[in-house]
Amino acid sequence: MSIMIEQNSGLTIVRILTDSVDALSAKEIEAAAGELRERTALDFGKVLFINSAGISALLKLVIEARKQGKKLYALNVTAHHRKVFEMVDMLRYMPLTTLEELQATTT
Amino acid sequence: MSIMIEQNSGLTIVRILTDSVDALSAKEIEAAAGELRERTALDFGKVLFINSAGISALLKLVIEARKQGKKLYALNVTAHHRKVFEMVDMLRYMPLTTLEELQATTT
Amino acid sequence: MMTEMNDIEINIPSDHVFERIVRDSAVVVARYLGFAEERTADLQLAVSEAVTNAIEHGNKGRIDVKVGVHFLLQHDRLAVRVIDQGGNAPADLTHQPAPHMEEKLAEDSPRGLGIFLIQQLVDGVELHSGEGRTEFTMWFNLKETPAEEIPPAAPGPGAHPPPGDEQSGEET
Amino acid sequence: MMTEMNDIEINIPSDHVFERIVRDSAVVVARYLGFAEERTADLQLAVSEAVTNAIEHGNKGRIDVKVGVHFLLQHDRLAVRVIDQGGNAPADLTHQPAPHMEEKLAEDSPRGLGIFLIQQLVDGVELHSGEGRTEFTMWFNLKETPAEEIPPAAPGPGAHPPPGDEQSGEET
Ligand SMILES: Nc1ncnc2c1ncn2[C@@H]1O[C@H](COP(=O)(O)OP(=O)(O)O)[C@@H](O)[C@H]1O
Ligand SMILES: Nc1ncnc2c1ncn2[C@@H]1O[C@H](COP(=O)(O)OP(=O)(O)O)[C@@H](O)[C@H]1O
Repeated sequence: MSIMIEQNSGLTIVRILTDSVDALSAKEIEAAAGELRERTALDFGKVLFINSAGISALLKLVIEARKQGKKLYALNVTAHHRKVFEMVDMLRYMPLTTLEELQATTT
Repeated sequence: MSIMIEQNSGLTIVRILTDSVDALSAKEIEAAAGELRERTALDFGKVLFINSAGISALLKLVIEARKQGKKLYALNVTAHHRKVFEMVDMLRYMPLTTLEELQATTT
Repeated sequence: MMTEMNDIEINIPSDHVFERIVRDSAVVVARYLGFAEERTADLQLAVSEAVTNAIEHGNKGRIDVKVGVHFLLQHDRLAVRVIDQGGNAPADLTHQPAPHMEEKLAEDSPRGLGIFLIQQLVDGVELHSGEGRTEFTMWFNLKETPAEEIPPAAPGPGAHPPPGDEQSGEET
Repeated sequence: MMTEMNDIEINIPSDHVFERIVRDSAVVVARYLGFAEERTADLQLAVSEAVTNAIEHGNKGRIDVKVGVHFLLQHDRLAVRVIDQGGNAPADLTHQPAPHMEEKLAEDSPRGLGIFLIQQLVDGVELHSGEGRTEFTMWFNLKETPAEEIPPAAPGPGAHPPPGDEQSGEET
């Protein structure tokens, strides 16, 4: 199992449990599309590697969130992955935040 | 740096910091031979891999401890490494113990 | 002077599961060369992208067809050559524009970021494709050079372009 | 029926630093085959020992001489073949007795545990050595069989003994 989903009122936390967001884990990550709440935060705390196949899976979540008018955030992103996300302009659609910040603004 | 040495009265703790006790880290592990106290405990808590080149380094510590009439112990050994140590009869010379047990019997 | 005595060669079946072998090997090579953590991560990602393309687009996921990867430790750079049995890579492959994310988000299955990422991460790329074989070579200068100072040099004598390649090499 | 479509081949220079590439690859292969954690660790250790021997005793640490490693995913077993350019392995190599630790402790530099460990960890070994080439093959049955039930079978058709090998294969 590559992800674990925690549902709170209006906030979904998708804990990515695999160390690699890549072609192998893409399907399981895309599956989070069915679990989006008002706001969904992807927790990258355990992730050591992300490649473009993994980014494609993340983009599918971005697309689904947009369709549903919901918001997507990223938690615990390493400096390297932040750089990669910036290269492909991902942070525009999945801004970095912290759990504290999200909880402080719980609706 | 592959090891960190903590000296207490009569007890040396050799923390093995490398994840692999192998040909590459052997020299640094052997260097602990100069730091043996009455009792010396090797802490394998961070060790994920041990091969025979690494065991050779550990045997050099056993030899040195014997020469000096000192005692050697192993801490935080995984089930797999315990099995390997048993295969080569290492535990006779470097018995498993815990820090609590060692401290309870501090001389 | 080139030395190739430290070359590493890996051949894997065309299945994503084995891409990880190459990705992990890149870390060992980077450690050997004294790469910093960030540059190690760059190498790992670039290698992963090239191998993924070789598996998917070159060998079309046929598990019985191998992807070859050579780590060539040259005097002033690391070259990583990824070889597949496709020979169908487009000549302009190494000129990917920056992605238009809004366009990608209009697609069902947004892809097409791999080569762009490689271009951002490596000091040079070179493509030879044709006659049932694609060789995609990336290199990393060992002394880090600001991107604008990299000369548009011809590939060194260690680069061994295959006979009969249809496209000439170039740097990003 | 043998299938070798999933074979993985790795060639590394004879330096201990690159042994790790093989060791890490073994983990990927073990995961692919669904090995449990303990058996994965066994595979990793056996492979590490064989590669270390090929580097040290076969190629004598000459970094410009390669050690070859083939992971052969056969229908009922994983074979790992380690190849060096020595050809000087003793015929009785695969009959190492249990170590006498007291004797080892009388030595300055206690060694000689590698082959013994391999024998404990794998389901079979096979050695071909001569004419400047040693092939040391270990295998792991995919269905775990208690050691005493393993038949002393001849190597399967996938084993490819090289022409002109001087020693015949055998199981532990
Ligand atoms: N090794 C290759 N052989 C053939 N075509 C390739 C190869 N690598 C890349 N391509 C082509 O270049 C395109 C862009 O590749 P890339 O940027 O990695 O995106 P993606 O793989 O997600 O499509 C691919 O869709 C493919 O058509
Ligand atoms: N690939 C090889 N080529 C030549 N000799 C070998 C090879 N592998 C092992 N040997 C011989 O077998 C002996 C025992 O090997 P091993 O049990 O691994 O212990 P060690 O390598 O610590 O000496 C070695 O000392 C060496 O003489």
